[in-house]
Amino acid sequence: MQLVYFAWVRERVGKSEETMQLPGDVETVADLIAHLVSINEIYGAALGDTDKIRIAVNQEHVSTDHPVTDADEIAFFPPVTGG
Amino acid sequence: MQLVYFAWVRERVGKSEETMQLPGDVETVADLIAHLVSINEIYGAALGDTDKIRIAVNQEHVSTDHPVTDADEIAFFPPVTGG
Amino acid sequence: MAQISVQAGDFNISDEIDALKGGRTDMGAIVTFTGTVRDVTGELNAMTLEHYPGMTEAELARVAEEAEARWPLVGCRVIHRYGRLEPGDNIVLVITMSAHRHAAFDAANFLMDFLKSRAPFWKNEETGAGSGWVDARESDHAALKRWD
Amino acid sequence: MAQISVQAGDFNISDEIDALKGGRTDMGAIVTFTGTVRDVTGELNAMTLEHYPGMTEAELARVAEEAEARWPLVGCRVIHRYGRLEPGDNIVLVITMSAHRHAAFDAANFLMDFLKSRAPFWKNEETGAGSGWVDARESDHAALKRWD
Repeated sequence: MQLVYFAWVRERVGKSEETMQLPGDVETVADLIAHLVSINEIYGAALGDTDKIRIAVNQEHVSTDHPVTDADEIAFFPPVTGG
Repeated sequence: MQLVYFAWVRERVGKSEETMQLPGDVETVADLIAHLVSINEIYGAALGDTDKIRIAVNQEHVSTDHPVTDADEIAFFPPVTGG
Repeated sequence: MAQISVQAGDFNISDEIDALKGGRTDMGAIVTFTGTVRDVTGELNAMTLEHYPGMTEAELARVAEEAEARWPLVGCRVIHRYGRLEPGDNIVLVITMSAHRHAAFDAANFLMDFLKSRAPFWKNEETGAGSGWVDARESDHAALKRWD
Repeated sequence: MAQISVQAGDFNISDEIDALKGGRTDMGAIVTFTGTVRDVTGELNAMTLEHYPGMTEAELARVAEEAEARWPLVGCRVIHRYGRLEPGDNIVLVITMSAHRHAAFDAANFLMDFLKSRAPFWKNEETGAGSGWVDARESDHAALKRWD
């Protein structure tokens, strides 16, 4: 799967994108966040407070119960502030 | 008083403005319309159907119970259709 | 203080926005409404707008003053044309500027509703079959009730 | 079918209206919303808009499609800039055209409400004290409920 990050999520993760193998026990966005946060405190600081982040899977807004597959592009970012 | 007419009211009266002495018994716009309609059928055709005309006294919209004086500019016109 | 123009000539929307901004940077929202001569059936040759000189400017200023009292505007501009216009031509321009987008939208919407039923203009349409005065629409009068 | 652009460069509102009209005369109402970089305190040096290439265009197209399904529009245009912008600069332009002015107003208002909470853009402000990400506003989220 392709992970992409924007704004302060990108700054905290320290990269704008990365490719990662989907772990076998990860079925939803919530599972994926829990997995990433368990890896180290960098992901914890970026993604740990799920109220403050928003998620898109394959460039569509989704909630944390959305399923994920290894073919997906999964984006994490703060609430949008354009316009 | 100065009387001014616009759009089809102007066309039916046959002039765009005229000066007239305010009759002594005319106190309101409604009185004035009744007076004009009594003069001849030209005013009758232009002003007789008061539901279809609008009035301004000294360039402000008023209703037919508004007072009139001999110093006033009194305008008769159809409902407006600008914009 | 709103700027009002009643004129025969056309206007350029970008130029009018720039002039109204005047280099200020404290608004975040600019709404414009442009009314154009509409020809739905393809039968309209032209339209002539008659107006009441003096009252027109006064009435537009009153409507704009009311909008400025209701919403926190940093700029307000109204231009209304008169005379002979052809299909697609501009008739009216309203510009509202505010720090808040809903204030700018609401004020422009209000200005148009009131202008439509208060500003002394009358449209006369020319078609191949002759010319005639456009009737006022009940919906324009009903639109005012939203702002009570 | 709405026309969507996500671009670094500026836009000219009059030119965009003319291009969208394309000589048509069957609309009577054109509404534009322009969002500009707002500097209330005089302390803002610049703002940088980050976006999500690909998703941005897709999301703006989805929002515009929804507006076109709800209102009888004859034209719809959305331009959103990204990159570094200075106070007073244009950020976003929405144009809606319709035979009916309330449809044009409502559609533009709707587009801005949804764009504000859906389009993947993030503002980073630079002041003399440093730079920081702009927080989302609860009022922008609340504005969506009007359209349920």
